[in-house]
Amino acid sequence: MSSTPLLYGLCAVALFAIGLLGAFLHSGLLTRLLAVNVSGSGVLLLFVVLAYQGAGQRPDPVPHALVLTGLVVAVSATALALMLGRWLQRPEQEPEPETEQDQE
Amino acid sequence: MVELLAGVLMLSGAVMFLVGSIGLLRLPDIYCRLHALTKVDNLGLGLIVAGLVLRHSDPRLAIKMILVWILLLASSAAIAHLIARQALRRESE
Amino acid sequence: MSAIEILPLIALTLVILALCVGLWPAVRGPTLADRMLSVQLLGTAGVAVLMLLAGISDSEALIDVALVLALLAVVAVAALTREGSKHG
Amino acid sequence: MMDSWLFDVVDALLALTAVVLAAMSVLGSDQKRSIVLFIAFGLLLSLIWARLQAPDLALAEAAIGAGLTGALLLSALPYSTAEKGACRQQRAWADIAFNRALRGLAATLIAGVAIAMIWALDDGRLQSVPFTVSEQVFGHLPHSGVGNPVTAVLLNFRAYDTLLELAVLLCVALGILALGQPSVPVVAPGPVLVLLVGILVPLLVLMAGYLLWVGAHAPGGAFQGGAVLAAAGVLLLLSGHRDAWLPGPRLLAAALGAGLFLFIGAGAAMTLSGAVFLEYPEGWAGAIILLIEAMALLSIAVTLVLAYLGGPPAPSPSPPARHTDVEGH
Repeated sequence: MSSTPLLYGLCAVALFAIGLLGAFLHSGLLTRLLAVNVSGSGVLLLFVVLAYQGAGQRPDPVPHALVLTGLVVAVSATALALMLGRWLQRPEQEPEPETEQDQE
Repeated sequence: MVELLAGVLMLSGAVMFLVGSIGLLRLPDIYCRLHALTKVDNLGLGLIVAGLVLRHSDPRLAIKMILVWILLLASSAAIAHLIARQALRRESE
Repeated sequence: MSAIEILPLIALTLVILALCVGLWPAVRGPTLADRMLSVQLLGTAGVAVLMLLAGISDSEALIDVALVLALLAVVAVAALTREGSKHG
Repeated sequence: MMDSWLFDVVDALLALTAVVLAAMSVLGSDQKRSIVLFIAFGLLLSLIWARLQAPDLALAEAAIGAGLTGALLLSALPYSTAEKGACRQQRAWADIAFNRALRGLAATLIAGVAIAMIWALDDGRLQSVPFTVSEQVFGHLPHSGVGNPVTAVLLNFRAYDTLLELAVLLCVALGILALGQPSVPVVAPGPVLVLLVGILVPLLVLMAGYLLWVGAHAPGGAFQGGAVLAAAGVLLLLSGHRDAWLPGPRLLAAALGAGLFLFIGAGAAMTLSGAVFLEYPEGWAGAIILLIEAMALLSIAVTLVLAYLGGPPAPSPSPPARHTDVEGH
């Protein structure tokens, strides 16, 4: 039996843990998003390792389809989060009274 | 015999890549590294493509692989220019 | 397994070794240009790895992957040079 | 040949380098360095997908992970450099100590989770997963209208997933249009970049079309094609075309909704004709799937370009690229 699934499985766990740790340790939005993306890659890698059936065997296509969906959703979620972050920073440049009026 | 030639071509291509990486680490400044790396790596890829084309005689695959190589040749020239420009701009600041 | 058959596999291992070594400047820097050069090397070596894998495992689709990787590595480096010019 | 120990060396090198790159990228403090390393990580991950016999994913990762996410994070860099220094300055000693304790706790917990996962891997569960689903997919593949099992799963067997994913993408696009402002103008590009863009953009568009077409029977499809087309848009933006050749508001809205609404429309038509929602009529499945994929590709590409742009496209009568072009010649 080849050691390919085990190696990449360990790699997936390490990526997941590193990403999670980074998401906890950083305070900036950008670095946090980057960390979450790395963590997500670890999860996706685990899926692909589960789909892998050994050399010469055809892999399971269902996890592949799920991971493909995950990749696209991850990038669009990252984009939206960056957008929200940029939007949240904006009010600091505007005068304060305006926001108070909105609340009343 | 053809198999052996193809294998030797691929192997020498791979050695080119190793030489390029060592150059990236050892050469003194960014312009030397650019100069060395872009040429050596594209030569290495060319050798590997030549080996693969010899090994698989399917003409459709051969054309595809050669196209990828030509594309990389053209783009790496442009990219080398962009990187050099970026480095120059950084120096002049 | 004959000695001739293993040659592409040795080539693959060497290219991946070159790729890993070539990534060191991306980590160390010191300038952005060094890091970009490293990414550029990763693009070229990645294409070589994909093609060798395509040859070894007889998978034609990997050549398409090599093509996309070649195109997109250029986009990545172009994005880096533009950002470098904006504030750096 | 497949069992050679050299493959173990290859796997070990790839896996180890991926982990080192990820750690350097995530745990470093220089944001620009982190992004460059993340781009490198994406390129490497694409090689790992290729090694694990997932060429569909390798295509998508090469386009999304290496190209688009990197460009996206880079475009957000000017907005995020200010925030870090500001919140680090005024902090009481007790606050810092508490923070350190919290971080230590988090690290310990994560290490625990990682050890639990490794134990689960070691338990041999990787080999003992039942693959009945896989057999079903390959059993029904001849009736799915396409030959690529991944495309069959995405557009036929589990079409609901893809339908809802397109809805998610539409929500993201709407959010960006609602919150974003037109982006900052970039510096005028040099002649070489203009030339490069002139060659690469047609190639990327061609590649996107090819991936859409080939996706029916080989790795490729709407997601990969959409990401590659979006890369063409990003490249146009980089070279100073501030509208990225996107159409006006009405056509833009049509392109954004095209994938989702065609999908729903096709499903509704099937329901009306007596079949189950999204149960393709025999013989027509291939054509319907290609049509849905074409529209989905358009929606995905436009959404991703909007994501990079960070707002509605600025209607620019004279993009800076034209100026340099005129000066250059």
